[in-house]
Amino acid sequence: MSEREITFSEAIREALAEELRRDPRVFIIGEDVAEAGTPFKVLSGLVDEFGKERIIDSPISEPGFTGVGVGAAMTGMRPVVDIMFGDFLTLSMDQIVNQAAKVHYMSGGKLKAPIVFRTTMGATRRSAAQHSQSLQAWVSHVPGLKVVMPSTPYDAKGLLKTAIRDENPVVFIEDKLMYKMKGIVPAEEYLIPFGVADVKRKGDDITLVATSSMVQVALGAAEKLKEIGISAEVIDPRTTWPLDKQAMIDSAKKTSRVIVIDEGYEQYGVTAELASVIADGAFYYLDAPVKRMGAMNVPIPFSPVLEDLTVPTEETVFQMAKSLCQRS
Amino acid sequence: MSEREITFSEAIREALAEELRRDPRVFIIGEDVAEAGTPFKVLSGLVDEFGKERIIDSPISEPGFTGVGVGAAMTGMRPVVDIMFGDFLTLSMDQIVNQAAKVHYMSGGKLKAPIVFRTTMGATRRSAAQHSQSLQAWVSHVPGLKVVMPSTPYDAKGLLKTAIRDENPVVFIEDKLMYKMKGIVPAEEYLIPFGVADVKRKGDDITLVATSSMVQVALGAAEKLKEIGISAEVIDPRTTWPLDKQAMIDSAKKTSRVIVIDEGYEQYGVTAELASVIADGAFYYLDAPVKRMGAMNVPIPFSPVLEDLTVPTEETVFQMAKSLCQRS
Amino acid sequence: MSKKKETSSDVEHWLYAYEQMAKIREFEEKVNELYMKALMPGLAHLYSGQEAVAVGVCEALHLDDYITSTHRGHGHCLAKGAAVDRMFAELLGKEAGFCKGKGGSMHIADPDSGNLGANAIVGGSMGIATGAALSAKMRGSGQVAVCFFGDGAVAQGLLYEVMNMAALWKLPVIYVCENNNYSEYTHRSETLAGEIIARAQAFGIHAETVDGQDVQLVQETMQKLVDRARRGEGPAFLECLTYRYYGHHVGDINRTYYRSKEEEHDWRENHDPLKLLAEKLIAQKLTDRAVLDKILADVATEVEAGMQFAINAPFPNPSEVNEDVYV
Amino acid sequence: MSKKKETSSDVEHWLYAYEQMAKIREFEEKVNELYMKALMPGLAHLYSGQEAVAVGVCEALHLDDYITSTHRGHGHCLAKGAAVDRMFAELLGKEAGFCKGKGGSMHIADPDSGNLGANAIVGGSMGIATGAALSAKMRGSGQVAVCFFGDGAVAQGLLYEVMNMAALWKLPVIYVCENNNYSEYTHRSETLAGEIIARAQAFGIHAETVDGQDVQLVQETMQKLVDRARRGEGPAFLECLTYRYYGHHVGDINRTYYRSKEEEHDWRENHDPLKLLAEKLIAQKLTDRAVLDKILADVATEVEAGMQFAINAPFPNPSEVNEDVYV
Ligand SMILES: Cc1ncc(C[n+]2csc(CCOP(=O)(O)OP(=O)(O)O)c2C)c(N)n1
Ligand SMILES: Cc1ncc(C[n+]2csc(CCOP(=O)(O)OP(=O)(O)O)c2C)c(N)n1
Ligand SMILES: [Mg+2]
Ligand SMILES: [Mg+2]
Repeated sequence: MSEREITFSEAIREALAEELRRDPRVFIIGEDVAEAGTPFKVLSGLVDEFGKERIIDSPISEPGFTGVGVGAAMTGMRPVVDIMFGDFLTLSMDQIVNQAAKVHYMSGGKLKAPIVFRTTMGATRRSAAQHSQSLQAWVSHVPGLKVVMPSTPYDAKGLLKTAIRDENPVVFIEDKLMYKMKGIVPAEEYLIPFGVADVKRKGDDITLVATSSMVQVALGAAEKLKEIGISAEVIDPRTTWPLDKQAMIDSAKKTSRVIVIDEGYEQYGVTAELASVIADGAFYYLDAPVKRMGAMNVPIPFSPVLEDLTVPTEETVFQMAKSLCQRS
Repeated sequence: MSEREITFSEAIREALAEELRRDPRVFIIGEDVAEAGTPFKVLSGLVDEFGKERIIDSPISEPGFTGVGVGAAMTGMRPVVDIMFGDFLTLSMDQIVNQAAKVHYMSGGKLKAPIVFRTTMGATRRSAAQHSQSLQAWVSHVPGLKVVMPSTPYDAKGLLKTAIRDENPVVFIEDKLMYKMKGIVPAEEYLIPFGVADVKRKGDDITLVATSSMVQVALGAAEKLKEIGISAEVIDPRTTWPLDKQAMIDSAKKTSRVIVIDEGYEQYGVTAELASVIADGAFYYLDAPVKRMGAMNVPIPFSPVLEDLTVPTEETVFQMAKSLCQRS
Repeated sequence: MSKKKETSSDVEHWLYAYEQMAKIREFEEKVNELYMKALMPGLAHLYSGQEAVAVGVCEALHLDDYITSTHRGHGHCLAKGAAVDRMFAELLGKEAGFCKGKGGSMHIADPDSGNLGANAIVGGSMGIATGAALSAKMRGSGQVAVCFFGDGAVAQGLLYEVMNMAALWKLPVIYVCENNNYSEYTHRSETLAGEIIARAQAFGIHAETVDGQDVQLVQETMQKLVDRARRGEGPAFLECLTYRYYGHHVGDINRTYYRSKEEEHDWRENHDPLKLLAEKLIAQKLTDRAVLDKILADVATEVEAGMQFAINAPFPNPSEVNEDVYV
Repeated sequence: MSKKKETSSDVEHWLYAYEQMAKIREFEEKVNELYMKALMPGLAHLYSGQEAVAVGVCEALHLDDYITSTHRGHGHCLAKGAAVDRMFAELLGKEAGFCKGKGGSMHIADPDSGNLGANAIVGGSMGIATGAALSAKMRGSGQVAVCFFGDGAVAQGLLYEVMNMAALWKLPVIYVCENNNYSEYTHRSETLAGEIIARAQAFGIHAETVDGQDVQLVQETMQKLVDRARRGEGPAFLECLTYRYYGHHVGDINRTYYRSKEEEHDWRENHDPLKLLAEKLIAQKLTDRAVLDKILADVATEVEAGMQFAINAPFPNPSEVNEDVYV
């Protein structure tokens, strides 16, 4: 396999370009996706190759273009719907949850909606309370949806290609903060299956289960922990649904200590599910309670000095791990 | 205190009528709330006393009338917004989550939105996948909102009056299946504070933490458990946010065994939060993993033979408790 | 579906339209009975009175054209070509139902006849219909999509979002508003400002209002709009003035607090779509009472048989409960 | 706010309008500078070029009338009466900011001057403004509410939901659409079918389009609409044709792929609201260049001082982070 370093953005763009080339049913719809390539420039250039008929600039109508995507998916197309900020999911929930997620079941298996809702998450961009949320807990709660949260360029590309080929509605959540991050991505085609966690780092003393950019935070914390003699295993579920429960439980059984980390609000967030699954499955092996680290339970503040306090960091994860392992 | 038996519906109606009488700023807005008194007839008669200016029939525009409520709340009124089925929250999420829940924080405390979003939950009414969901996990996830889930007529009345007087946005979720349920409600005025769990039944061997109508299911199961010599304690958090963590943890410490029960989808649902809070807080006291019982992870089916399988019942809770207590 | 293509004469076509309307009427009578006898789980929203809309619209379509339907969708489903027996089975939650009993009255779908499904979210299918039209255009399939909804549903913002896109992209979609004067228990004068078709026209969408009780007028107008759409001339909006004979749903019995018995009587007596068509055909000497009665009798037999089939059909196996969540 | 009430002559009033527009212009120049020098966290959407809309509209309002604003909201905030220094402080995330630094550019609110807040959800405040109008009506306060939004925002369905209610209930709300031809990087011809004001008219709402670069015309038209609304004659819709001089946000520098330099130049040279007003007042011999220059100089001093205040102001205390979540 030939190895190259590309950014997270490029990985996403490559996945889309390859799937657009492979399957004429694939198209993209969203705000400013064509010439502008989205405000994040993730789609730059796609319109040049695929034209405005397949890279469709829509009006500012989240419920509308999401619904249009669902209808197209139900009738033979493979739309990738671009929801610029995850915060705007609030506008599209009916179409995603009541329509796309349920149509296969409600029709007794006769209809289906193979569609990808690409959206973003992540704070610390000084974008304040309506442009910084990480709402993966909501969509992960809904039967009928699959939810993907890639943490590296490699995963992003392989998982997005899988998402586009999936026969079900998939919510694909990208942390805006990672777009410029580089990583090794083979030039050859590959797919990554859903529901298979990835061990991002092996370790023995404590398990850090983390999602999306929190995987990077966990890896940073693990590096620091190593310096004080604590060996941390970092597990990335990659998809919050389907969820690879066994991988988390197995690691917990091995290390006996677990922290789960996700950038959504902590209350009723993704960390609650992960923690309770592990606490149940590894009950007899745990030496300490499973600890949760999510975003602080506050609307995301604008001021940098406040915003930075609201998300888990390498340092706070390190401290939590240290205290859990009772080292001082 | 004079005691009377009234239904859950009547308790809701009384709370609304009393608050409408007490405070001229209170008004109701929603679909068919006036002469029709909603399809559930919960509001029957209010329009006669308070007129169509305060019991406002709106067009079928959930985002619109929710937003109108938020604006009225921000400018001195106390709206009670009626969202007929909890499934329609999908349409109003932006107004509830990005606007109402955040405006106090985003304005540095200058603005506020004292508003109640009354909505419903609950399956087994043969209303199928778009009229049966219990989406409390979503709103409980959002800082800035308070979330109430009454389980008896008494609680419904006292909590609704508190909700209307609260200075914050409150989501008040009523199980449609309970509207006809009777219970003792004093004629005198009373309020019930948020964030205070209620022990619905005292017990020693196992704790059943349950929300809304699942409290009734838990009480039924507790009765059955008594017959086989298991003493179950039933705890009702009453508000999922603020959450009375201590009450749950204390009970868990006492009984060492816990089941948490909520009618939302189990995956990433309310049960995850409750279970992980208890597993953490009572870690050293638990004799068995905390077990979760939510709705089955499927869109709610129409056919009665299928639908009845999707929700926790007295029997399934009884069985789970029995096996947890290792009695056969 | 559309028998028009198969039949040799206009008469045969209108007799077929009569039959379709009669079938819907009879179907809904039986649904009401089932409900009254507590044989039907949940509720149902009856289409009685509005038959000319569904039939007039669907007769202007091909079998592979798409429709999206509503909570009041039995008429659309039958008119587009679904079988009576499997519809009843769905309403009773039986395995033989169009959706294996998982959807029920509010979610009946029959992709084989182009029906993408009823929807229990008022306005919920407006995006889906528009997306189906986009899909048809992208695939170059020549299909059109029809979105049915009520006068209450035009209050949903989604309509304006998708009409904007349909107009911009000249999509082959036709928005059919069944204006039956009420949304639930509220008259449209309380919930509708201005004129309905002006709202479509503001987007540059061709829009018309017709008497929705006259199946011939509905079909002829619709045919024009469908032809336009197929020629790539873009979306259209058709408002059909109509009336529902029963309550909002089968349980809505005492309804004088929101509409008078006289009003109901007037519509049933003077604006009934079946009567209107029968009178016209007889006046034009294209048929006679006996022929029509025969149609009614045949329809009654078919519907009765369908209902019995459904009553006797088995419920789905419990193991079905967590199948079809994912493909 | 509205100095009009306090001043004795028309001249003084228009000079005040000039001052307000100049203040906005200068404020935005400084914001751009702060961004370029990397002194400002996040982004900002500059209002430069659209000053006549905010000022013309707000000068027709009382201090206690409500406005809701947008992501491009600095102009609205200043025009409604907010102080420059605390605005800068908010943009820099400082404790002295209008929202203690918690809101930032996209959420500035100043209830003391009737500003219910900017909104980072395009169209997100349409319900809020309409609700404020309902509240004013219920309380009998005589206030009106103004909802600012862009040409891109009219694609949001929420607008049609709330216009329907405003029309039905004759609410004192005025929808002000600032049509600057672009939503982000896309020209309105790609996202807008039909005519904007026709969409309001379809709801029976009184609607007008004006040259949004002419502050006098904006104010006079707005005054009429506000007076109507206060008299209980219901909502109105005002489309103001305008232009933003800078990019969609401060970071949108290379924008020739979506609009030409010539177009930008033409608007700046031939349709500048400050120039237009200055020329008119001078031509009518109501003032002279010296007076206007003095205003510009004073404004520059005020803005510079406000910016320095903000730069030197302290950040909020970390303990602020979880205050104000609940009242
Ligand atoms: C989003 C949403 N809001 C409210 C309802 C409850 N509801 C069901 S039918 C209906 C009235 C619909 O009126 P209309 O569109 O005129 O259709 P009709 O019933 O007259 O056929 C309402 C409010 C719903 N199902 N979905
Ligand atoms: C619901 C929502 N969708 C998309 C965006 C991203 N966005 C921010 S501003 C903007 C364009 C708005 O255009 P317009 O309404 O014309 O206002 P202008 O920027 O021209 O003042 C978009 C798409 C958003 N903030 N909110
Ligand atoms: Mg109707
Ligand atoms: Mg614009």
